[in-house]
Amino acid sequence: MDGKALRILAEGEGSYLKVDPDAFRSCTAQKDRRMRSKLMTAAEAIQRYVADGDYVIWEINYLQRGPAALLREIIRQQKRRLWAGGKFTWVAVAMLVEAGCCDRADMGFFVGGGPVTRAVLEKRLTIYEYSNLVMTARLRAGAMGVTFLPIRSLGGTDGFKYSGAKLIEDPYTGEPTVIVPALNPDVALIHVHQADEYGNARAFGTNISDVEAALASRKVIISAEEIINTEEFRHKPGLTRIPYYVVDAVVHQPFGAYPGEMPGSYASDPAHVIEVFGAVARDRVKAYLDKWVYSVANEEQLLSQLVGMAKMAELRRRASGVGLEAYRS
Amino acid sequence: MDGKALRILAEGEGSYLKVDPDAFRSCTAQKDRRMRSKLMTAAEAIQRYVADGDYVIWEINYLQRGPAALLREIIRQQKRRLWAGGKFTWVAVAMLVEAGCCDRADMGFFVGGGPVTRAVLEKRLTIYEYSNLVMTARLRAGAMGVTFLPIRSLGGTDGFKYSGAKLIEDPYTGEPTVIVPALNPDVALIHVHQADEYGNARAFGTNISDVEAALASRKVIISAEEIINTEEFRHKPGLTRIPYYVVDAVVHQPFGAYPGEMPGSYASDPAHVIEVFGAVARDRVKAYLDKWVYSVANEEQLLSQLVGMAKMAELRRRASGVGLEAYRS
Amino acid sequence: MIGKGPWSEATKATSFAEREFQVCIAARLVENGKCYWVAGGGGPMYSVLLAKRLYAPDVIYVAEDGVVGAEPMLPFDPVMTLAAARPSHRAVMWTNMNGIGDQCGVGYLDYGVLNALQIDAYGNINSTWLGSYPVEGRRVNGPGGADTIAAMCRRLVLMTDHQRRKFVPRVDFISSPGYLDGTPGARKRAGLPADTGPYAVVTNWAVFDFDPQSRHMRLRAVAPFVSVEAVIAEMGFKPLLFGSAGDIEVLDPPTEDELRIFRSEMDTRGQFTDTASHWVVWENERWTMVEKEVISTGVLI
Amino acid sequence: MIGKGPWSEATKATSFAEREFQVCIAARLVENGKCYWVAGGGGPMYSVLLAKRLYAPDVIYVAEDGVVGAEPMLPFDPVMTLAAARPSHRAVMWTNMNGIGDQCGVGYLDYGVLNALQIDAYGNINSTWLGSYPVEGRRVNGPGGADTIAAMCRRLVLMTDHQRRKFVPRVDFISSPGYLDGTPGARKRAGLPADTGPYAVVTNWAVFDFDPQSRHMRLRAVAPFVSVEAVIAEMGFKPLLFGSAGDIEVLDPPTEDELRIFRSEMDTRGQFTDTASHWVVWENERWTMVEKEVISTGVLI
Repeated sequence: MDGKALRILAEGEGSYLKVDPDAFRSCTAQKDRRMRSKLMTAAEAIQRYVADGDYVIWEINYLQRGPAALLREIIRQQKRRLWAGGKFTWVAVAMLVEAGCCDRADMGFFVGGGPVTRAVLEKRLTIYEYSNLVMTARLRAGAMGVTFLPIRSLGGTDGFKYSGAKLIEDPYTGEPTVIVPALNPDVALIHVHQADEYGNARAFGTNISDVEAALASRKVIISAEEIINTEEFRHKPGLTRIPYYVVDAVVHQPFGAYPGEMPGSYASDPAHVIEVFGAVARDRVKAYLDKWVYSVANEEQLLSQLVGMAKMAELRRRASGVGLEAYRS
Repeated sequence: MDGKALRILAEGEGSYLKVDPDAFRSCTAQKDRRMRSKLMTAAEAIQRYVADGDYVIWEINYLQRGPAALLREIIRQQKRRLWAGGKFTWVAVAMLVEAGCCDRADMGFFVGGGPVTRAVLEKRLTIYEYSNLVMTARLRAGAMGVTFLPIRSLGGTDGFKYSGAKLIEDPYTGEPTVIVPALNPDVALIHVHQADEYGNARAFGTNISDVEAALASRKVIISAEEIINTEEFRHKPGLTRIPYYVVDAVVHQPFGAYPGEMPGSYASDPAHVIEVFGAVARDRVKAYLDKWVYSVANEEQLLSQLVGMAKMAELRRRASGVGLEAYRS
Repeated sequence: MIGKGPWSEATKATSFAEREFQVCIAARLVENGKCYWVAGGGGPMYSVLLAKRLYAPDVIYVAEDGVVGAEPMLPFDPVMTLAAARPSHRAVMWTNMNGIGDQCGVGYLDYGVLNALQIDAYGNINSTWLGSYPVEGRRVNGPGGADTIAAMCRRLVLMTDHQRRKFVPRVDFISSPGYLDGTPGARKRAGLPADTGPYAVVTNWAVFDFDPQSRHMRLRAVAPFVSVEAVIAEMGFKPLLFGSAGDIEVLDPPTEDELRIFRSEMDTRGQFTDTASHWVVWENERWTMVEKEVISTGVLI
Repeated sequence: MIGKGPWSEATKATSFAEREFQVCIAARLVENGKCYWVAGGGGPMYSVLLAKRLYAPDVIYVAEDGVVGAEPMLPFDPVMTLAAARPSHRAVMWTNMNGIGDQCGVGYLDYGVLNALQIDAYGNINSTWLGSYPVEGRRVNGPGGADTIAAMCRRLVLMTDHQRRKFVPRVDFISSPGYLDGTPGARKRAGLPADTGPYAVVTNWAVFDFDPQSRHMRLRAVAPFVSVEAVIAEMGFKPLLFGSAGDIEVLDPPTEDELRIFRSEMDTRGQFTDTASHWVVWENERWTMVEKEVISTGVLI
């Protein structure tokens, strides 16, 4: 360290959303702080708040508490040129890519397989390389309103080269330190157990980074298993994970995580889980989408025509026995 | 920005604990991951885990959920040359200074008044200048295992000059950005509603930065209103705020926040609150300490001889009506 | 700056403490549908609560101990307006200090309202040291949360007693940033977010804003019971005057409704207004200021 | 490296899948009283669970979705070993990904256990791209949590199938860091925490560690049913050999207890071990490997 300057030792060459916390603040300034109903259908929410070219982050994956219904609606509406924040996700990036919705992705974890490999080789998809935690660190920076965070991983990997990270001399120790740029996605998709009509939201159990994603994103779409009264939030304020004023749309979407699990509410559907994984692994995603996404006009039809009451009842039954009370506080 | 280096535009001249996350990792490596009972008295905990010269952080203040009993025990044991992390605290720094326990303090908020002013002018006390949030940001960095965090405050103040902050060219925007050094205190004192004998801990209601303090500190002393069974933690894992393996000592200390409030358990004692504030404001802390700290051998005597059963019953009664159920989840 | 509102039509009070007047004026400045961060108790919190009750039903506020959108149990003791159960009551969310800091960092907290011990012409605040730091003078309490609020909320409203010693040309120590030296871009060069800074100063006698070019404090309005000259005479520097002669607004006195609610639901024992406050009375067709015995409990946090 | 233990005295099994053997060996390596981070399901989680059941009662583990110290509901489906209710059951704490990352950053997570798709002589792992990135070859799943674990846990245990294509001189892409180029200080120069790095590699045939000086992979032990030569022949580079002739340990086969618990409480339907695994049988006083039909469901996460 040269005393009054810090050397930049290495820089990744990956593209990343422009880091501009003041621009993000101009965006949050426009959001309404009043309690007004934001209830709408998934179709309306995606129509209004997801634009072609948007960077989309979602919480968490297609296996548990993922915004599966919202993701399917994005595919139904044929959004284009999305940039997927693929941290700790699973099959959804492959689905978006194969549906033609997505041409860039930040990698934490998602199933590669045929659709993704083909898209990369055909230059229809560019992937930037991070890890799950590096992505949640970037969201954390975005949620703090700062431009970057130091981290103690990613260094030394080849992923570093294809990321937006830098290796700098640490301002306090002089040692090499990795920093990563803040991420402020255009849209966050978050599925929760309970929300009120204004957007106050509760989710129970483990989680990835839904609070960070909600605070860091320009537009926030919440889907909820259950719409509850605001009085319940005021009764136990410690349970609120997301405050209403960061939220743009609230979608009442029972079984919104299907085929994944909603802990304490319903189990995952293993047959479907194996079907969708197999579709990605065997490069048959188009057929999967025909069957499970395009064949119905909306999520209500998916549940009534493709899943059915009996299956839903069975999934709810199978959710019991995991200590349900743990998912009510 | 010169392309491959970042200029350091300004640096505070305040001292700060050496930033050395690898040394801190060596310390956490020594902690026991086994579930073994750490129950002990406040006197034992302070004797074993607070050394002269230690940097001490506490959560939160002397008005609500503060580790008041542990602080009094530090004074009784006449610890010396402590460095106080005075973020969002209130009268405790003045008490420690007047008791001769403390010669350095990081300022967020604490009542200045006679004892502190005299100590500064007589050069018995050096104060470094931050704010509440800057201090919790430093703890957050310490809890993340990184060396610093960027922040968007402190810049432009005179406090900056007497802090460990730096103003650097932002690696991503080129704009001036303030960074502050990570803080890894020697000791954290944390008072909670419930703990088990191993150190798993729950606290309800609002809070300042107890999770950050617990993860960032070399030694962690928990005092708890109530010792509960580990089974209760396993029953509702979402309520756990601090995991047992970061904790070194667990003290069962009912009324451990007295004279402050423990939300949902007991109200604060306004007469005592006014007495201690008045003692600081009118520079009569020595008399206050004689009466409330030195006159008794321990906290049990304080409660039985100085506070009394009737007062305790009254304070418990007065806690009701604030929506008790909100403080049980 | 404040202008006409529901208060202009309401029945005027004829007897009130100066600090009650100050709270009412600050309440009229509150913008509906915005999110406020109030640090500490006293005037800032009372102003927002009074506004919410009368003029700005959709305003919400946060506190630095993690309270979001509370409906507090009123009245609460002025010694217990922060980090206590009654003011956190019926919040929509409880989080922690970094949680509130994050929300402020990304811009969800529109306004901050602060008490200021010492303030200068560019809105810089001193709450650290009175005198020559740190060798002569008196230590005070530090910025607490005020530095964050002053740095990162979009608009900052300052409340202070109208006393010469509070308004100084240059604060002894900048604890929380105003417009710093007033030069263009000063806050940006210090690393602070864009489009932030002091917006108004509300005293028991007057309301100020800051000139958009020079960033210098500017008189906008005075109480009906003092003159412009008296206001300026009781300051350690000369503020700019808004507009031309006659453009300085004369503020409406408190309304009966404002005082009734403030006295019955907030400062029920007069602990807040009795401190360092004169009494103002309408007698013989004019306002008179009366000394009142001060029973100081102080604002403890 | 593993040496004698309770397993040495217990009744040996005479018929098992290679992957069952691998899990048992990894379980014997688990250090009691430490905290593990297991990424994804399969072998890593099974090893820690089996160890906890038999040899290391005080071991705990975390998962990247925020589970701390769970007592999972066994058995769970291999497709549902992470981010699901049954594996998170009876945890002492649920937090989130950054919460787990913070605990790892400050050093509370002692060991990491990872499945590796492709590994090189310095313990670097590839789970990003097989072939020439990104113009030829095959995209795989990315590091997920493995990069964090490999960077920040004190000791890293890698599990992989013993196949030539898995052990390459240089991985096609470093997704998660081992000792990088093996030079002294390479990890530090990359910004990684001190005193971290690969500790052991456990395959269905052998156990390796890394030479303290050269950081090169080193053979420590082989399965009783393969020779040292066979182990080396099935690798894309030549590992160092520990000590002198005869110092390579011959591992004890699985015990009946290990298999009983693994089969009855963990891999109850054989989904894990049936994938890419031979069967090993004790016949005519010697071990024989038998091909077994593979019913692949894959490890889905």
